[in-house]
Amino acid sequence: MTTEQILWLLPLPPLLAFVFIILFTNRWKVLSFSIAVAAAAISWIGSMVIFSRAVALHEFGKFIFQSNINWLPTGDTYLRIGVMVDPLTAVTLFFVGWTVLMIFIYSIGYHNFGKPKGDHDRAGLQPHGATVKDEHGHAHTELSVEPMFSRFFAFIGLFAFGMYTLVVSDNLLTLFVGWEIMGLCSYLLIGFWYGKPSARAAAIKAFMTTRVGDVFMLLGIVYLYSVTGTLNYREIFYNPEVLHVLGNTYTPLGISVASAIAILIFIGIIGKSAQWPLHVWLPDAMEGPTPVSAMIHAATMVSAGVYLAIRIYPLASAGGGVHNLTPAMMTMGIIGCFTALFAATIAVAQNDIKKVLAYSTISQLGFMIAALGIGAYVAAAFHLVTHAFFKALLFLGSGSVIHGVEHGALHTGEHVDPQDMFNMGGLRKKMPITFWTFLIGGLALSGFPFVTAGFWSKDEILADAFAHGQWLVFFVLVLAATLTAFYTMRQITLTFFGAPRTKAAEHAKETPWTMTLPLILLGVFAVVAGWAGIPEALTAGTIPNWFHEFVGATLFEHPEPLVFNFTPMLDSILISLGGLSLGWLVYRKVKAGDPDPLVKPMGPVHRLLRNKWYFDEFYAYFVVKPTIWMSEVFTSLWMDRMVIDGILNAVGGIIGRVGHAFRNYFDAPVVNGFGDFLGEGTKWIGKESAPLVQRGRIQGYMVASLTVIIILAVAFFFFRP
Amino acid sequence: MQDPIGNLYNWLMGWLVSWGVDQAISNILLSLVGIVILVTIAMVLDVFLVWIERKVVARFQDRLGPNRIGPWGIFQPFADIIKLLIKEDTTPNGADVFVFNLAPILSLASVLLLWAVLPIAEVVFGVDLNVALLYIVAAGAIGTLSVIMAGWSSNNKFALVGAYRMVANMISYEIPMVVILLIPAILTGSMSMLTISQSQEQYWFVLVVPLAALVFLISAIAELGRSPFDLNEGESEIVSGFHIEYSGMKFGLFYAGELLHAFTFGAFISILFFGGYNGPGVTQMPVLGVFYFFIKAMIGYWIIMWVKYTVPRIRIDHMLYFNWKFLVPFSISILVMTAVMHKSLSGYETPVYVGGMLAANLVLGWITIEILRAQARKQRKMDDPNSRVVAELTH
Amino acid sequence: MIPLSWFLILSAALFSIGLFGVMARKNAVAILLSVELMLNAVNINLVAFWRYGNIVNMAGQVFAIIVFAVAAAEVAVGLALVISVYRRFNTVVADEIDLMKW
Amino acid sequence: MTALQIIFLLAAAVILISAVMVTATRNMVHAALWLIATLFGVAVIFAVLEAGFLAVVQVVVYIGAIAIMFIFAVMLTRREMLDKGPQMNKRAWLAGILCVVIFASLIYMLSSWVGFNQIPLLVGNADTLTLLGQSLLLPSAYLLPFEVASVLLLAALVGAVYVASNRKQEEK
Repeated sequence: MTTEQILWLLPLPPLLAFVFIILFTNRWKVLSFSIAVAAAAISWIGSMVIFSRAVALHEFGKFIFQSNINWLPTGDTYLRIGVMVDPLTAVTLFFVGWTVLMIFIYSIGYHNFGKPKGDHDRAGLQPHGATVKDEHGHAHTELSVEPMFSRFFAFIGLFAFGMYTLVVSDNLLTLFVGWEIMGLCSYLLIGFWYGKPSARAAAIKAFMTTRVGDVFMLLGIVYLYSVTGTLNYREIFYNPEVLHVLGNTYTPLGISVASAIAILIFIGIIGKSAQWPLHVWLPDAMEGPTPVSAMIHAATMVSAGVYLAIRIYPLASAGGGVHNLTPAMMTMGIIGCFTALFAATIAVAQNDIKKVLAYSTISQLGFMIAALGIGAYVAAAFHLVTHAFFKALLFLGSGSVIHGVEHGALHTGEHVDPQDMFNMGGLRKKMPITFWTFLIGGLALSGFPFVTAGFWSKDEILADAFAHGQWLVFFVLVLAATLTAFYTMRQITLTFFGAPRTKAAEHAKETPWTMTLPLILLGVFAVVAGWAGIPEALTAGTIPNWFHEFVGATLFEHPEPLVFNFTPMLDSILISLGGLSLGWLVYRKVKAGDPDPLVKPMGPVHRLLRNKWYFDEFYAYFVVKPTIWMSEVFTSLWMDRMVIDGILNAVGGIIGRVGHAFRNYFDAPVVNGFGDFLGEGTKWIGKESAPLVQRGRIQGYMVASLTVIIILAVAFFFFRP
Repeated sequence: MQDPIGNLYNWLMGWLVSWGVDQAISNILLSLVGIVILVTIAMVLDVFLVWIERKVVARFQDRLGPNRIGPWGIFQPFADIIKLLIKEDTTPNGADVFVFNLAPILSLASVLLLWAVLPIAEVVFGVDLNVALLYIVAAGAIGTLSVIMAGWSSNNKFALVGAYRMVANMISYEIPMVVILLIPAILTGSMSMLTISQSQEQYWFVLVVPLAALVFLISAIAELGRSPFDLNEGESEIVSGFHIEYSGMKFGLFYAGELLHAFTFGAFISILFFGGYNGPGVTQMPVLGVFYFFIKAMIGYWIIMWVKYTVPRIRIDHMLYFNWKFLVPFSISILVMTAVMHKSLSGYETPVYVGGMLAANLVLGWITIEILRAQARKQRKMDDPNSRVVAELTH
Repeated sequence: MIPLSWFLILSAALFSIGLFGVMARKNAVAILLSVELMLNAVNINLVAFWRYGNIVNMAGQVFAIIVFAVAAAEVAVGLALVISVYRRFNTVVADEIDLMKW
Repeated sequence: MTALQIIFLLAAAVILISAVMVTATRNMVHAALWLIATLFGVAVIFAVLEAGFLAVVQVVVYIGAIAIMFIFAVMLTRREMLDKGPQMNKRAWLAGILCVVIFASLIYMLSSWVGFNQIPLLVGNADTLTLLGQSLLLPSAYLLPFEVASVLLLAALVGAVYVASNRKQEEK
């Protein structure tokens, strides 16, 4: 098949899997997950083929794979949709393909396939475990299979469809479609255990928060379409004339059109990849099953946000560039830096193993956005790829840990929170594979020098910041990186080293191969993915910086490679090692029941961090409450009942008066006509205005709305500029 | 003598214009004249159809039929008309007079409308409409309307029930009929009756799609509301249905409408599947087509009569089941089969093409019969008393 | 020949009459009837613009056909609603079906 | 005053008069029948516009299906056929004013448009029927809306059956 054909067909298998599972194989677990995994595998093969062909192609970037069709006739023109692979898409497809497949496989084990049915499990709640008799005849509880096993695979299938659609699409419209599909799936999967109120709340929260961004994003897309008449990437982002025009025409706000559009779309990105101030949904999203956390909230969906940000970089930088930042880039830089630091600080004080990872995800995404903000295009893409790998690895590892601890808890019948790191410890011996892979991931996250992928990507971001003399950004990111290393080591130490702090941790058990295999494979990538982008100068030009060459070709004029400088590299070495060792020293000997050693020295600051800077409360008080008040008190009570009804009453009254006045002047003498004029008038108010206000009479509504429409239309017709 | 109507038209046109009548106006006038002539022919034919019907039914029932007035009683219809005219013209109490009087007129008009698109010969036709097949359906819709108007306006529960039955009948059987009407359209690539007739010079479509012809015949009979589908006027249950309240000439209009409708559908069958006016020597002398057309139409009409006077009336639920569970799927499968085969065989020369289509039809028919047989067997086993008794005994 | 304006005026008039019926008739079935009038007015406009515009671009007729489909669907669902409302409230007067009020 | 114009005026008169009757008459069945008259008029207008296909489809779809459905619905909601009391609600006068305003403003705005009085160009021998079929079935033309319309019809069918189905009987 030609690459274009593969591209068109790429998103299809997961969708088919979704349909099949929902409609037919809902009852048979084996069939369901085999279909789902097979679909994921097909898409994976497809993306690998595309990636290899893309890499093989000479001068890829100037010449790309693309095909598009007329979709909707709009008058004489058409709304075109299509698919495309340029270098950015290629690398994105690479990691999406891998992570998605890994997570599909992992989910089989995570949902305890092959384990017995739970004693009192029911759909919508986590499995509570099942009692089984071993050969000696005495019963003990072990993990039980997920009641809604098939449904889960259907959902993630749909999700994978959305992600592939988003990646291969060649225009913002289909991208938006995939984007929203993923939003829906995120909602469904976070609320997968809808029996838990917290999960329900988290699902709604995630959905609503991302909607806030999406509205702006849609505005941006519409704006872009209205300005350029197309939504195709190539025609806009690879087209210097268009970019130049957009960059140099100015909106009434004073910023260029390009920046305005970029900022609008960027707000959507803020929502999707959980940047401050719309980050609140991501930590709560950890209510979902861990594969979901890995897939949506580490590897794919949040990456999609950054992917889009990288896409629109030409727009954001139009009319400016690396050396004079456009407003859009500044926005990105500021928000990215702040998010990176702020999330890192929160992560330091969390005890839930998944929450820590959630905040670290936010902070790493902040890194990428900040990198884009300072024009470090390639670095952002690079970190996106490596981060996807090691963060997926970490999440899956944490899931494996939780799984092991849960097993222990069920085994011992001890009721502990299996996600609290202070209930763990000493898992190194119990679950070796998980430990080693998790360690690799953690080191990659904290940028352990020279071997891990995270080091190279993060270093490149820092180097860019340094080279472009963005000192503020540089220092903030350095600080954030230090914290990253610190909390990563804190996590690893608390989880794996030392002595078990609970019986559950003691009886923890290594997870089945379906869960460990993905860990290993991802672990490999968490190391080797970084070698694609080793700075040329470091290897004395023997190995070219392949990633830079490759992805740089996405832009019309390639970003020039950096002049190499040892300062940022030394910095990143030092901070990573320093942070790691610090974390090790602080958390080395935490006994069972000890509080977090940082509580005493930091005091209130720690409480602030532990409570996530009180952001949820902030929103609750300053956004949610006012909204409710607005809807309930202001709109309903005041506007509806007082103002609108008042107006309508008045209208009815006046019309009544007029109509009646005429009759009186024709019929009866004015004088005694005047008497019942008032009385009749008031009666008319009651009689005539009643149907106008909300009395549930549909035609009354029609009349009222039509009146308003006519008035507005006349106004526009006569007073139009 | 190649194109008599055309010559006549040109002559009259020239005559009028020479009299100083405007071109457009005279055109309209001549069209009106043509309409009048066509309708008159139809009505006169209708009168004799009464006689034919009575003769044929008499033969079916082993009687002589009308044989007093005129040779072979050929003037019997006039006697009937006179009788109808001198009968009292009643209007029931509480009837909606306007609608009540409008209904029979519409009923006859809906039939006469059909004559506009009948290609009586290659040079003798009302109008060559490029959507004639749809036009037929449209006229049928008007017929339905007239029925429901009659049933509602005569303020009589039997009439209303009859109208409901008739409407249910017509609307249901319209579906297979429309589907089958698509088949000649597929074969000729046109919905014009004239084109359909012309494209049957070599072979009649009945050879290509016999099953379609059969289904069309059935649904046509149902559309006409004649036996075995004459539930709308089941004398035993609802005394003669929707036109129970009509007497005198109004009833006469309904009656004439029904007979003419039957004949017209015979004509449609002959046009769509039996080559219309095509016959030996038509190419040399187009007017000969008129003769062939009427012969074929009469044969079609005779078949309809044959069915009517042979097959007893069926129950309404049977009728609807037969339509929805058998006829509609069957006609759709015929449509699909025809489309596919036509597309795949259209390249070959005529014998191969016709043979292939015929074979496909036979195969489809055989499959259908097998399915029906299997179902009938199951049904029989289900409501066979002995087997049930056996089943109970074994328990 | 007939100028375009005739058709436009006709359809405008038909539309207004239908609108009046929709807003003023009591009987829900009558409201649906009036909706049909409005849809027909729209169709007249579509076809007229097709005829007076570029003949080869069939957009007008195509959308007239789609309006047919929409009308059929609307009538089917609307009448079904009316009938079920009639079962529930034993009336089809639009003003008497006013549960949706505060 | 050509023949075509005469036909048009007759059809227009039929349309408007019967449309008024649809909104004015008390007897619902009569209203439905008047609607049918209107639809016939519209079909004639289509024929005048040389859209024969649409004219026939108008008769088939509207009169063959929709009008019959209306009559059935009227008979099924029988209680209203007694037609006691006024058929207009209390807002009728206001609605009338609004409609007159809308009509006037429509005409005003249209008359300020350049193409308001344009004369049609001849169809010639363009086979509009074939063109219509092609534009309905070409993916580059209106295939998608056409298919969507078919899906809409299916959905409407299912929905109507569900809504109108009498639950009480089902429970039995």
